[in-house]
Amino acid sequence: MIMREEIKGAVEAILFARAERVSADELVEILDVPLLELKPILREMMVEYREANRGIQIILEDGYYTLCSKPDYSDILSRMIRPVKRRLSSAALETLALIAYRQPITRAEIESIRGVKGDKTISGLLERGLIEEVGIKPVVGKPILYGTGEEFLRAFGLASLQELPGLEEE
Amino acid sequence: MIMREEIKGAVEAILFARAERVSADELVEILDVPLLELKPILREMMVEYREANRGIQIILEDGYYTLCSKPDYSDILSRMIRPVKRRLSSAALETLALIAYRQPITRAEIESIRGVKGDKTISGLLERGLIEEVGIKPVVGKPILYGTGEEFLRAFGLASLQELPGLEEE
Amino acid sequence: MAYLVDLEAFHGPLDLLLYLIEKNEVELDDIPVAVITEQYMHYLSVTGDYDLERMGDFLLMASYLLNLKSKLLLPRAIMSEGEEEEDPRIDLMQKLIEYKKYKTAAQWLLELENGLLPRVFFRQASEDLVIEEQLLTNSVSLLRAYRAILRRMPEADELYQIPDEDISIQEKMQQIMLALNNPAREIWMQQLFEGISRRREALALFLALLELIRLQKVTAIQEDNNEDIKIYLRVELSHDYA
Repeated sequence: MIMREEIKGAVEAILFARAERVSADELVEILDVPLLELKPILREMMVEYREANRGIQIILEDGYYTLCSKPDYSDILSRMIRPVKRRLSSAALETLALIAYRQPITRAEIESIRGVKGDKTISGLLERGLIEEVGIKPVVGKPILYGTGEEFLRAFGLASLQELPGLEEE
Repeated sequence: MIMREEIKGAVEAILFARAERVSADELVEILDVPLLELKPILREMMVEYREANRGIQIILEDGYYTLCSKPDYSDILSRMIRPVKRRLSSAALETLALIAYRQPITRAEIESIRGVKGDKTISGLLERGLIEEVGIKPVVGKPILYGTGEEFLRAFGLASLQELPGLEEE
Repeated sequence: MAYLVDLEAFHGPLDLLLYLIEKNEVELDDIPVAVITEQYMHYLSVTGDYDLERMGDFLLMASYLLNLKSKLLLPRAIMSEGEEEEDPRIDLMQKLIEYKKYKTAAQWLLELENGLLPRVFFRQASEDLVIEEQLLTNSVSLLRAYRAILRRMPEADELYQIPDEDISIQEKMQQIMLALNNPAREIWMQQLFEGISRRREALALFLALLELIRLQKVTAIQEDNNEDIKIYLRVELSHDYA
């Protein structure tokens, strides 16, 4: 029988090694520990990570657990992480912002708010996994609906979509 | 002045996010803490990671620090690397079938036979290693020729291309 | 020039308008389309940057502004209930406010990306832990997919067995001329196509016939709607065809 502390160690090892989100079900399967037993352990771990000597945390989003750095260290880390990725153009950022806040949204809606054509920008964002096709709008023409993709939270260092700064309405 | 516990958190965050070895000098530079002060903190951390509830550890090699999972969990981690089962879409299967039986073949030829555009399908198959670029067709436009890739035989459990089922109708 | 605007830095008419308004350089009633256009022409002549796509973007922007101006100049239509049509400036103002919201949000994203706002970092998945992908398929389903394609495209096999060079329209023209080398100097069109089973060959023959008609070497005459078409030789056979 695996001990409680060992389960914690195992969970940390799994989340670290996977480097991607892992569902509770998958943890149950890998660890062979019932969900009812695992859930409180995960909660306990999330609290323990709050201590000052820890630089990482577990975030829970949509039933998936992910290990990431604490926001307290964002300036230190952004200094360190070399910008290897291509910069996003301001057109891309604007389009992405629209999709992030208004998802699901069609290309026509994006274009009407931005006042310019955006096919190229959208396909660029799709290619990078920052957005994805999330459905079809049930109107004439059956336009594709876009939403943020898996890469979005990673690229902008957000623990969840709820962390997007609020848009104050004037 | 940054506190001892905060330094620990920062080191953990750095080693986590970097995902590769970091030298002591680099840590000194990033954290702006003298090496003499940093060394004992790192030693202390390495001891702390030995606790049962930790799944990761810091290893020191050649003056470089790396964060990695503990060997204690290697069997659990290997359980995690189980194959993810995925189905090929019918478009992908058709395209792959064409390439397998007609190789080498250009994209235009595939599209003309299937009667639909196939850029996405082809790039998906390329990404998975099921097909690869095998040459250039010496005609106007110099189109790329595709053939089956290394992954193809493995995925379909074939010892060689000769083992592809014959085309004669039953 | 009154307005020195770096046109390249702007992304669309709303972006440009927002900038001009915020700098208090223009009023919505008086958008300097001519000046902006002049500056753009100047920019083009100096840089020689004739990027068609960007020029298209500029045209779109200029026409948007012109449309707005014209709406402001024209007396507003009186609706049936006696209400006035909505002031286009109100619509534009709303658009600008909406656009500005997302421009700000885009700035946040940029700051998040660069760590200027508190953010978290994720670990790059290490290469040695690739999740293996197992395809739920087998070679039989592959064959089935291929057969399905073949059934849909009966011509497909043939298409690839005949090299393009095989059928030359020039040759087909010669063939038609030879077929007309009979005492009557005429032939039913259907006769020309006898024995041709391949679609590409039939097409080549037809194109050859059209070319001969264009060159006025032959004439095609259909006496009646239900009659077959007859091809007549118009020129004397040259030694090329004999």
